[in-house]
Amino acid sequence: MQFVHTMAAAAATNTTWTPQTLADRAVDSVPHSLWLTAGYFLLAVVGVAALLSFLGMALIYIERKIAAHFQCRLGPTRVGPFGLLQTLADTLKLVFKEDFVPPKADRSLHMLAPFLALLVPVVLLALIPYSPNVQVADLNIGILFITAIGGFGVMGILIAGWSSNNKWSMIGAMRAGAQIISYELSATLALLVVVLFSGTMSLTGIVLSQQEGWWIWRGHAAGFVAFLIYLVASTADLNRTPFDIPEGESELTAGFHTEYSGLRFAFFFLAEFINMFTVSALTATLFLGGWMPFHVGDWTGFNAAMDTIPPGIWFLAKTTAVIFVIMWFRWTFPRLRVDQLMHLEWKVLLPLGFANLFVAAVVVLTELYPFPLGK
Amino acid sequence: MGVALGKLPGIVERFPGGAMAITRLDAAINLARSNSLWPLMFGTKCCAIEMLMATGASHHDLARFGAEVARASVRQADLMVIAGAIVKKMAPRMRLLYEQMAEPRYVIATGSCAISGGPFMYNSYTVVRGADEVVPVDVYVPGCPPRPEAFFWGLLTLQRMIREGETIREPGIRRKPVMAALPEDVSLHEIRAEIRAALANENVIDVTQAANQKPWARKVREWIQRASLR
Amino acid sequence: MDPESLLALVETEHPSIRRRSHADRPAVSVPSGELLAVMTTLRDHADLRFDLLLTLTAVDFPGEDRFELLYRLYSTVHGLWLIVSSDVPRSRPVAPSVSSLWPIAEWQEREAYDLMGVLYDNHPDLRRVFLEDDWVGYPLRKDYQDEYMLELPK
Amino acid sequence: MTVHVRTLDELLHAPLEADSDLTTQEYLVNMGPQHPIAHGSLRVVVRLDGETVKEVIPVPGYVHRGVEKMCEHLNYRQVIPYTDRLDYLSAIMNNWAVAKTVETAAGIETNDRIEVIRTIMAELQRLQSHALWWGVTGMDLGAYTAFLYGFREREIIGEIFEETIGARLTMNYIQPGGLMYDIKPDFAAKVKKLLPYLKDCVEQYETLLSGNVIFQERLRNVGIVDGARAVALGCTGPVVRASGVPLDLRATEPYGAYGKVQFNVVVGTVGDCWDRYYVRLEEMRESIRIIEQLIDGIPDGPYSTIRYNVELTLPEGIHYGQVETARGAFGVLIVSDGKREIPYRLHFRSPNFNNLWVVTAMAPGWRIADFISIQSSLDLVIPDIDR
Amino acid sequence: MIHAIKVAQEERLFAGKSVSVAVITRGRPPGYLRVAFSAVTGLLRGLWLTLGYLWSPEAIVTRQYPENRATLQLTERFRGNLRFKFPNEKAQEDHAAFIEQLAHETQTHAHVAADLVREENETRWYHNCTGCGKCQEACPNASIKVFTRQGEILEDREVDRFVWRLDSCMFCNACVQACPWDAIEMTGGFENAVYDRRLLVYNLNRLAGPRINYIEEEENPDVRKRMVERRDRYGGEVPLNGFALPNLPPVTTPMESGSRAIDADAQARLT
Repeated sequence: MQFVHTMAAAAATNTTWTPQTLADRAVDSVPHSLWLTAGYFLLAVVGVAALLSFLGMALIYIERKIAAHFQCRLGPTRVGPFGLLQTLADTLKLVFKEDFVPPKADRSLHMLAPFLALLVPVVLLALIPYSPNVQVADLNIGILFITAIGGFGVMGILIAGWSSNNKWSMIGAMRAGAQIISYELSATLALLVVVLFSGTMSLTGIVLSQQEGWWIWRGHAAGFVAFLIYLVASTADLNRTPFDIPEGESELTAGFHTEYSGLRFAFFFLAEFINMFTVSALTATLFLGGWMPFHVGDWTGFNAAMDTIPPGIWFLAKTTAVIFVIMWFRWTFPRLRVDQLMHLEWKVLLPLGFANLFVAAVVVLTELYPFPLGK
Repeated sequence: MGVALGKLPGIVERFPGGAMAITRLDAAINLARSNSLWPLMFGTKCCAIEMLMATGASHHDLARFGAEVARASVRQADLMVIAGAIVKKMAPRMRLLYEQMAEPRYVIATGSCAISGGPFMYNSYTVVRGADEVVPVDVYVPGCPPRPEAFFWGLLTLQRMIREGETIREPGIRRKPVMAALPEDVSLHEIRAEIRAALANENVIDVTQAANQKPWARKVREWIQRASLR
Repeated sequence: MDPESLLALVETEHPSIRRRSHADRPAVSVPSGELLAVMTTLRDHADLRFDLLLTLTAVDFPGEDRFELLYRLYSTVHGLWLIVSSDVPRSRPVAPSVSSLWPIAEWQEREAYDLMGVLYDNHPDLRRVFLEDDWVGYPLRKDYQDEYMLELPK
Repeated sequence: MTVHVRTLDELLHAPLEADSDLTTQEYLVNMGPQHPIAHGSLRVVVRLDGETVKEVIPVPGYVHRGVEKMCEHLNYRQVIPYTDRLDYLSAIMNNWAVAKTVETAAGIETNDRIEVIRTIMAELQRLQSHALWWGVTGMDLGAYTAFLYGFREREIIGEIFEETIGARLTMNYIQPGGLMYDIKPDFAAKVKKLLPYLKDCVEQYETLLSGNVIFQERLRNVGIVDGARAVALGCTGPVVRASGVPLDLRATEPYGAYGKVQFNVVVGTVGDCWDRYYVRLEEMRESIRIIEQLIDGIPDGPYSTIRYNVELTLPEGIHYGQVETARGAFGVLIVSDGKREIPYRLHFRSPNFNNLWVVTAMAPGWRIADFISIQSSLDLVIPDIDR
Repeated sequence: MIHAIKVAQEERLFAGKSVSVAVITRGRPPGYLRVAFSAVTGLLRGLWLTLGYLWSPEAIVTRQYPENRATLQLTERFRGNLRFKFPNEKAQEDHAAFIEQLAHETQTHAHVAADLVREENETRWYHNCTGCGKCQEACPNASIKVFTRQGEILEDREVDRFVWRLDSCMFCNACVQACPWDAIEMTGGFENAVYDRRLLVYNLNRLAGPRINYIEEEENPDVRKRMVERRDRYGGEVPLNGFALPNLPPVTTPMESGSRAIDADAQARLT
């Protein structure tokens, strides 16, 4: 963890660094002993794994409770106080459950796919500025990195569907491929709007550029529309209702993970929720000011009060709000059909995204931006 | 069994205190398993409405037990709730579903049809008289159909069995308690010691073996073989 | 149209039919050779227009060596009811299919074939509907034997 | 003359069409017998080209229990509990069909009280069934919350059944010549309290699903079948009414207390999934209207006109009675030999068996997802198909 | 609503009758902007509805079963369990004070004392059944089997064992309706889950003997005692005793003490 902290500190002080300096600093900051390095590495891995599973379990618990209250019921109550240990029990059970590979499946790919699916959201977690000083890596090409790596996420699903040797999995994987690749476009267009506004691709840079006000409203209509587009497109990227056609239960039993059991299925489950956190965190960072507190123009007293809340809390609150909205969608809307999904992307969101980008460009060119909030 | 569990007891028990650790681990695993029973969406008849849908609905809320994660995929389910009559045409398919489930897997037979053929026990040319002719059943929940509460009671009964049942030393060997609960209005004298003695021998089951002894197991093998030859 | 004039109308169209007693609605008995012709008339005649085939089933009379096919027709145009029955010999239970007139008959006939063993000629897809293809026997026949089946103790 | 009998294997192993220009091939998938859309255990073999449905082969029989054979060994009272287990969501109405047939055949009189209570119970059950169907449709289309709202109302109506009948699903309530129990004194008050709540619920259903653009797009103009074809395919109930045919036995051949009340037969105009959906929603409103008209004036009288242990023997001949259940015309055909108190042959005309086959006409050309909408818009109860 | 839905009432001639119908028609598809607007508002209204439920805890309708066991009240007509009516039972139950005293005197726990009292007081189990077998006739699937015996005092046959198969009962209430003596009833008990399905077949009666009024007419306590005989829940001709009911495997080690000998005759009667 010390490693992580040093990296974060480095990130905070020096925002223009290359992979070379990254490596130098990494080497400088740890003791020059192979065993100790290995020890720290192991510690970091265990720490990150623990953190991730905690994050996943917490999100799953929240989802179950929120869903229950949407539906006039209670949700888990019997394992631990308020059912808090429910997801822990689920995890433990899944870990010790039989790990099954279908006889005619492509064994190695079948076993690899869940890890690939989990990899992408975890890598993206490294880019997110959680607080002024807490960020694993602030790349100056952050947005580019996100779009590049984010597009890779579909590989895990495709491989899972293909290697399972099951028709439902295959259909699900194909649907997921088509869907995620399509919606990546809209998501990217929405990101570009923010890049235009802030003039940087570094995520910390983007957060800092929102000091005067968050892009969701400071970017005129363009910022708000980009936020909506990004919300919809990222929900689609997550394969969550109303865009959960890759695993639509009533159609494809369980879609691409039909043949997965035990730990590997748990990885898909975890990946979905970590992905949700990542996407929500990105949304908060790009449009809702990241760890910036909420300020209203001249209200100095109010602003000072807001400043007392630590930035980490602000970040978590915003992320949670976005997560809630995504969950809210899921527990309200029915699922789209596959061609309607494509229709929505290619005939509605994509033209809207382009138009929006154009508007944003006009806003930036004509220097309608920035205008101070509340005046 | 699960990841890295096959040889774990053998290795750990060599160290001092290993046996104790394994026992503790057993208790933890069994506790987790008993509290995370994800049912398979499998219902054939009226009981499915009560067992799989009404229990999950707001008034009864299966989610309280952590069991609302009904899986459509067999691989991810722990609990097969046999709700409804099993007919000869369905029996091999149900057997196949059972075999596709990942260990440990539990079966609850709910309603008269699934327990004994029930209303269709006599004069019916298709109904299998009891799901236990097809798959090994852990808990029977009688009723026609049982109330959702009765199903919850069955679930608690199953949880009790899981907590006491299996160890990672002998995976697949399951110990069932003799009585789920003392029936109402009945004194201990009536549930005689003999019943306990008589049933105690039979209630230690090797699940895998018991499964293979069922009449439909052979039929399913033949059926799969025939299907795969095509 | 009252039952009497309905029966009279059908009789004038097809003199070979006989009225059938012991039925709760107007009923006629048709020789199986003429079944299709009678049914065509019943469906297409402007005053009849029996367009809904409510039930199609067969009854086994082993003592009399016959299956009685029962068709229950309803006219959604005129609100008329008619029961058509036809006998086929048990030894050679072949009847003409009416699935060309009422598409639903395709499946109702498959059910009758499946459970009673009545064979329908010119049926587009005659195969078992409920039971598996390798099932031996026709369970709704009165003389059906099944070693697995238990008799209800009385 | 030889009759060719086919097998399912023959059908499924027919060569699949391969498109010569592209290297694509059609493939078969099994929806069921264990599949969420099977709603029980119906197997539907679907021939697909990519996502497009080319052909649908329903293969029922996974809960075929041979009830008709069993009924040849049971007396008429004992038949009634078995009708509960056919279309279990319309159990009371199924009971009524048998009771009605036996009453007409044996000449048993009933009184106004019995008929009014039967009608109220049947309409409550129709409401329950439609609420459940609404929820399940929501679930099929991915809106899980709708499922729970539908079930909430089902449970609330079910409480009235539990109190009056003592069962939640398999009622066995309507008996030849009367009812199994009388209603409780506070029955009318409880039902009256329930009706405004149910009206409010229907409005909520409109908000949550009907008004949702995704839901509308999933159903609108999908799986169209016109009235004449629906009748020829033997459809009854909301399925045929959605195609514009006002075939409703409650109106065309009034039984029970339906002759005394004002209600509309709800019909659609297009005959697509949306019409089938909306017809059921409107029917819920009509059912509430029927109950409202009856609940205030339940006449006095005994709840059964014959004793339970009396022997029921029907005269020789064919006896048929049918009622309008939540899914269409449920008929009971009894062939009696006039000698014994058990039927010589008993046949159930099940609405679901006859409604099922319309999918073979509706689904081809649509996507898998539309097949889901189509099948859930038919509201099938599988044990009633198989009997 | 994106396309307007109209429900119009009209009279239509159908099947030779005038039927009042409500026709569902939809308006013409509106323009692109209107569609977009109503699509968004429709989605928002749905979200608002679910949010309303999230914020109102009073909307939660869940009954927490195992937690509410003590307070759970089923309706009196609920058909969950068949049981004998024991007219004296209520009076015996009221002897709580007596039991407490007994427990105090014998230095045991109250439930042991209660068991002792039950063992002693056979009057508690006097029943209404005459063994006429009407219920057995009414049962559609032979879930009830009434074994009768020649009475000690009475010339008529009286109930020996009333075997009920909970594992196949369909709870149709036919037996209760058919009973001319009001001897059985359906109660709301539902906690019957077992690990071994043979435990689901058992005797309902606790005493073999005549109907309650015959016993209570008898003044002599010795004769009274001779008129009845104890019957256990799992004693006698139930499968736990080595019997095979149809499709019910026998226990491999049958009970030996405390139960009647198994005769082939009885087995034949059952199957």
